[in-house]
Amino acid sequence: MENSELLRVEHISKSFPGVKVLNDINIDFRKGEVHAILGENGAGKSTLMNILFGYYRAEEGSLIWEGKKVSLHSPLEAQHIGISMIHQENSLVPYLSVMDNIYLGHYPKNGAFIDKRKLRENAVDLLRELEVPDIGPDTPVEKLSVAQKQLVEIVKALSLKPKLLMMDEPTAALTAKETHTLMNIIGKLRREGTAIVYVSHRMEEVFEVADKITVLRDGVMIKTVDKTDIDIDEAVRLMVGRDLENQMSSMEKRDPASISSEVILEVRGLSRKNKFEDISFAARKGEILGFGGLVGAGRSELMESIFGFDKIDSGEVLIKGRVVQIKSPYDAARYKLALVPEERKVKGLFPDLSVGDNINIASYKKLKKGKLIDKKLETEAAQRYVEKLNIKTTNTRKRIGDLSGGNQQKAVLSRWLQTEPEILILDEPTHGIDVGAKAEIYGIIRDLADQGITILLISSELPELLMLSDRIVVMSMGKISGIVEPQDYSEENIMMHATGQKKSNLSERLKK
Amino acid sequence: MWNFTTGADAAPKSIKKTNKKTFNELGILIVLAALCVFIGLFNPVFFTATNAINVLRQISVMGIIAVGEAFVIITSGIDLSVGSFISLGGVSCAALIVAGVNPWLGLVLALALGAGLGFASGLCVVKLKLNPFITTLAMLNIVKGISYLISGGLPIDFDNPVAVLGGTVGPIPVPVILMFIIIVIGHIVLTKTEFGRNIFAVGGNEKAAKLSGIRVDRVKFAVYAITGVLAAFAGIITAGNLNSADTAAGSGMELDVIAASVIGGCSLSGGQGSIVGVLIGAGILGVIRNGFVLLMVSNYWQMITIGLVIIAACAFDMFRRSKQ
Amino acid sequence: MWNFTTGADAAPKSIKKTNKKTFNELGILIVLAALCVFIGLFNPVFFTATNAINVLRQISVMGIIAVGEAFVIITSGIDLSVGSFISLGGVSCAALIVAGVNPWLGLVLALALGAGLGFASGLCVVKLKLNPFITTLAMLNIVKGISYLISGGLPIDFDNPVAVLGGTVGPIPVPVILMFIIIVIGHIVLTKTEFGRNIFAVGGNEKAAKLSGIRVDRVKFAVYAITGVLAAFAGIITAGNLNSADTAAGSGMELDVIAASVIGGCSLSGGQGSIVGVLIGAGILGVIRNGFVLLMVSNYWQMITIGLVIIAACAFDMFRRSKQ
Amino acid sequence: GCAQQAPAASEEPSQSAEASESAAPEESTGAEASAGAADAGSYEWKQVGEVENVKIVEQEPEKPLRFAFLGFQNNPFWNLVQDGVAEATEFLAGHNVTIDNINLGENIDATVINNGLEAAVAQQYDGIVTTPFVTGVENYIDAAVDAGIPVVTLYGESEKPSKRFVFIGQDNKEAGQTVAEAMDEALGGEQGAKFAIITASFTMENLEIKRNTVKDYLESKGYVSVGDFEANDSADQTYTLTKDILTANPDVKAIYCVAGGPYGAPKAIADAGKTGEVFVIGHDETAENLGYVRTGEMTVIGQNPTGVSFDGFMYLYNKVVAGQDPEEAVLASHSMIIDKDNVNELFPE
Ligand SMILES: Nc1ncnc2c1ncn2[C@@H]1O[C@H](COP(=O)(O)OP(=O)(O)OP(=O)(O)O)[C@@H](O)[C@H]1O
Ligand SMILES: Nc1ncnc2c1ncn2[C@@H]1O[C@H](COP(=O)(O)OP(=O)(O)OP(=O)(O)O)[C@@H](O)[C@H]1O
Ligand SMILES: [Mg+2]
Ligand SMILES: [Mg+2]
Repeated sequence: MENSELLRVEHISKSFPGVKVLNDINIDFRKGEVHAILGENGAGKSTLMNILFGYYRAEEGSLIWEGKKVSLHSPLEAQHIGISMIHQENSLVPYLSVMDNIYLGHYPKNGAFIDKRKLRENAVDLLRELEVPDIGPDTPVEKLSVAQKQLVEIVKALSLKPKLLMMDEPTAALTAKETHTLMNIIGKLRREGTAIVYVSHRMEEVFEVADKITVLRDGVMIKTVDKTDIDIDEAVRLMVGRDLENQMSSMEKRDPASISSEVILEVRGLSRKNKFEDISFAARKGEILGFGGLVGAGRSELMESIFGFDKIDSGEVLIKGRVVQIKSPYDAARYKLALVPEERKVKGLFPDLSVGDNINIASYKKLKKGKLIDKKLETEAAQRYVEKLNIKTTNTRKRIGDLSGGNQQKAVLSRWLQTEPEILILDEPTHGIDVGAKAEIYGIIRDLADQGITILLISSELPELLMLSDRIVVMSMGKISGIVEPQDYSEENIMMHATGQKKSNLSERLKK
Repeated sequence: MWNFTTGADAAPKSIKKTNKKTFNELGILIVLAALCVFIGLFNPVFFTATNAINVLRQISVMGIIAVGEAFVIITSGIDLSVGSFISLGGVSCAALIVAGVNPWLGLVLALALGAGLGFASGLCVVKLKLNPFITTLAMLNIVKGISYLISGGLPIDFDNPVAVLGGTVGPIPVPVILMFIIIVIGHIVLTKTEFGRNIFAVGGNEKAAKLSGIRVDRVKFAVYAITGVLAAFAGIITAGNLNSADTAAGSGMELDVIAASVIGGCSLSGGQGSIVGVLIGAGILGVIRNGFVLLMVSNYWQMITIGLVIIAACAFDMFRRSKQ
Repeated sequence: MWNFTTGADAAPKSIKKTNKKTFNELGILIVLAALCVFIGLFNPVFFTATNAINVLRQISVMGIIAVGEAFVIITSGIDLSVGSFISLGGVSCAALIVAGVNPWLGLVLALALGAGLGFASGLCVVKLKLNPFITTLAMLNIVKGISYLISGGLPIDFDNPVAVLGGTVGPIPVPVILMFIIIVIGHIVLTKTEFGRNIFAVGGNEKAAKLSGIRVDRVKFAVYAITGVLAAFAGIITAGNLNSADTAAGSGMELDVIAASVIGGCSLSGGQGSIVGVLIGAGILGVIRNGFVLLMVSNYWQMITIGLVIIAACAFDMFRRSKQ
Repeated sequence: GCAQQAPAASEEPSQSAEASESAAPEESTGAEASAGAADAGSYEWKQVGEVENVKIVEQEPEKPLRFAFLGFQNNPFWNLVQDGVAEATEFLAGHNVTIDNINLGENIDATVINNGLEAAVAQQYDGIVTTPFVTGVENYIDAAVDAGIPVVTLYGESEKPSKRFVFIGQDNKEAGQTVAEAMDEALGGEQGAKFAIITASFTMENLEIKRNTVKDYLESKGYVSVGDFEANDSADQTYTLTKDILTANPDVKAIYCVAGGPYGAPKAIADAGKTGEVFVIGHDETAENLGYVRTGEMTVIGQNPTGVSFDGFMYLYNKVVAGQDPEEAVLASHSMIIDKDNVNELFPE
């Protein structure tokens, strides 16, 4: 493994109007090395990478690429010298096909024209390399699930065969299987001498893959260390600037008996063509019902259908024992349902509205005096969540599009928490959220359940699912493949169901 | 347990910023002021009360409709049909009154017609999922055709009590008073009511709005219907002003109204805009037009100037915002 | 190891979809065919070769410009100024030739002027970050003013070799031939070249396009400049056809061109559209207009009908797509 | 359909005198408006339905004939035009002629007219009457004539030659001159007195000739123009512009509206409390305008659009049935001033 320097970042600083986001950053990126950058939401990780990618320009500092000073004015220039990036926010073109997206900006050409055959062949090869042959090269990207889009992003970044590959939370939307594949690919790239910058809020992952770790806090570089010289607790301490008791592990399983037996939500034989089939389950008052499954298992589609955002072909939904017709999210809200959608940017965020409006938009009924919205109530409500979830923003009037990804997610989550629902559906609620805030959110979820709110929790992060759920429904290919009780909890067990293997198989294996 | 420093000191800051918000329209206000000074320098008549009243009266129709148009634009729609609704409002009200209907009932019926046809645009946009541009372009033709069918192309006498809406109270034209009332109501609706927030939400991200429990369909129906009513109302005012309802009235007004909204800061991609801005936008257009007459700008240069001023106003505003 | 059934059958599905893609324009093609049959039933003259050629000639200007407009719309822009570029193209070319410039050089210079002013729109959109709607609305006025300055408002004689572009080859009008050539080139550029793909990318997700290393600015400059050139060219063809360059030529054409593009499946929010669709869209408008004259539809009903047909065409297309 | 078989106007211009009590040609043509009325080939002011200027030949067509009228509809002027077409349709129905009244819409544009001409040729009409106004239609008129279809043009056409066999319409220079003289009288010869012109659009050749004729004449007399403005045929815009003009130039003495909706001007003058202080002259005897004429707030220059369209068809009938051409290929529909003094005789309420 040659460990020569590829890119040196010297004294980089960057401000956005009103905020200094990066302050005097100095890092070396070396060939064949995986360099993880850790930091809380809003610490400046994405900003730093965007500077290295030529998308933003730093006010101060310089970049030394293979010993020569370079200045990058655009992503195009970065790509020319061999830098490629997997973006935190999905940055694909929805109406274009998968292969077009992969080769956008660097099409294989045949004279003046695009070489369509080569384009398809190359795309298929790359998809196969990433073990995602199920994504058709001609499919328009808008038809893919979030996880599939994330995979396409990865393939796209790889297609450039970069010398420096930056990954901004590449696994946030991925389940264990795809994450594992990605780890293998990173291993291969490292052996081939590619330098990798890796950002993730999943600590275990970071500690599995990284060689070096740099910690950022509020735009300031705290430390760069070899992975072997640091452990998770220490890293988290550096990130948040103080000791943080590990709330996750300390969170105790609830006693199943303590949960009421009153069924609040029941679903009977729900089907939607090509999405899910014959889904039946019941959730009790105050229960946290987890939903596990692989990418494309149909969990999101199921929840959105229950919520009235999509149609249901057959089956019925009962709330407190009564059959209800939920034709739109408005109806759902009247039955005190709330859904935090998985694709923040597409289905959750109002990018041009303020942080406050984003938090309050579903709750204005509560923030009125007479017919008019009360400014004070409104500001207070938003402020409460900004503080509660530690949303990093200068004020609640700030345009939410200017917040970091994790902070946006927190605001979107706040919106639905504020509606005080009786049934709360959470679809990947901690997508992109840092460790500290995650613990806080886990606490909130548990609190809500303790208050008697029924929670349906979709998560692709198995530890999260196992820790929070009172029971776990596992879906596979649009069907329920099993409901796992706490006594059977294990990552392996969930995965067995998720891949559609029979219970009998599983028990046989367990016997062995 | 947790120490939320960021959150804690965010509170006072946010209040400061909130107060700043009123100056969002500062950029175009500066443009408007600059235009006024420029024209006034060359022709002091500009600053006379009579002329100021003239300008206000001239923008009153534009200003009234622009409130509805702003609503539509903020939901990320567009209404190209308002010009023909002006014609329809005047002509249908006049025809009803000539046919012996009580004038005020005629007014109400004409407004209802405007609302209904506006609603029809909304229906196409919502139910048929058609693009608002093409829907309202089609509606422009349909409504114009209806006006012609009603009037037979001839102006209809508008000498009735309703004509008072186009008259004056002392030196102040009634249309100006009506414009200010509508602007104030529009501003309150947009900034202080749930409906107003929903308008922004629908334009900001329709899917997210729907998932947040907002009845997106109703919001859209409402904004097109409101625009229909306001445009029909503006048409009745125009007819009252001339004592005659002209089928040709209002033609081309849609572009002025949209330009006023956009100069005033409404984003055509939705989710952004303000009624105060729209009023200033209408003011800029009104002052330019008035200025041409006052300064006797040669007709060819008029067009070039108006184009350049529109670009300059928007560019200046953009520049100022980016410096914020 | 893992069994991805959902994914597995997604692949063949997607491949099927691709093959179907050529029929994306089927919906509006059906509308066009239905219109033709309807008109032909009531007046068999519609199906004569003469009339067919007439219709083609009538849509040729619209069709030529719509290629550029489609490019602009697919980048999620809009160009409202094409009408005035038509006037500018004819008038500037005519004025140069009258002033003694070699006719073909005059043609080239007029096209260059169109390119330059189109580029100026692009500049405002890209560098000043202005909204394309308002930019090109302003440009409409500016360019119209320039045409007036050149012509003094009066038509200029266009009796020169360049007029052959508006003539006929045997029974076939040259503008029709030119339209088909431009349509074919436009189609190839849009579907087979990297530039074409970049147009879709810029309109589909500008940020993603930029991050993919596409020079978004250049793409935008290019589409506005291309539209400027095509509109100026169409103006020269018109002048050639009429043997006279009229400053009023092309006024209002922008709405037709945009309507043709949208009926033809270009999404005004960008990222979607095709040149074949645009041609069919232009065909629908041309056939309706021709039909009015053949069927002697009363003027009032004309407006209503044209509105309804536009809505019906779009709705039918929408419906068919949603069934896919 | 009470049109009589009167001799051609050009032969006996005063023929109509006894035919109508309301239209008093002697008095009306007594104004300076009809200064050129005595010229051969000139075209008299007549009320359609009572008298027409041209006699149709005493010959019936061999087969049923189809004529097409290609007109527009963008302001009340066209309703006067349509009255004449309707009269002609009714009248010629008795001579085995059907008239197809094709409306080209609102946008008076060479391309639109050409498209209409092409369609009419494709349908093999026996004759076409159209209202070109703009230039650029000549090739298409020629194509129609070459296809064996005679064409009549009305109201306005460009100065470029075409193969139409007759044009009937206002002589723009003469109309302008008439207006200019009326304004001159109103301005009273006072040096430096101010006037303004509001036109529909600076691109309409026929309007531009009128505007320039008036402007040149008045300026040559020492009056001062305070500007030329476009009102797009809109009464509302005319109103607004008039108010601005009055504010900017309180001493303006006369306004000429070369546009549709001129009645916006007297209304604005009234609202500014200046009735009687400003002379307004505009085109066409529409009902709205006549209302202001009756109260003396406005003067109108008329060109008898109804009579012109009626007679267009008579000339076409003669041409198609008997191959008879009018004496002159250009017939002027003389302009005449309608003011408070003669309006009630010409147009009784
Ligand atoms: N375009 C922008 N305008 C203004 N401020 C911005 C903009 N982009 C980012 N910021 C601010 O910069 C800071 C750093 O953001 P960045 O996206 O780099 O954080 P991050 O470390 O990637 O966080 P996360 O883990 O949530 O993705 C945040 O406070 C954010 O609000
Ligand atoms: N807009 C869409 N159009 C067509 N197919 C879609 C669309 N969105 C999702 N799908 C498909 O529906 C299936 C179910 O997706 P869904 O998002 O519900 O799965 P999931 O279990 O939530 O998995 P994930 O972890 O990827 O979110 C997937 O195969 C996906 O490709
Ligand atoms: Mg980030
Ligand atoms: Mg999902």
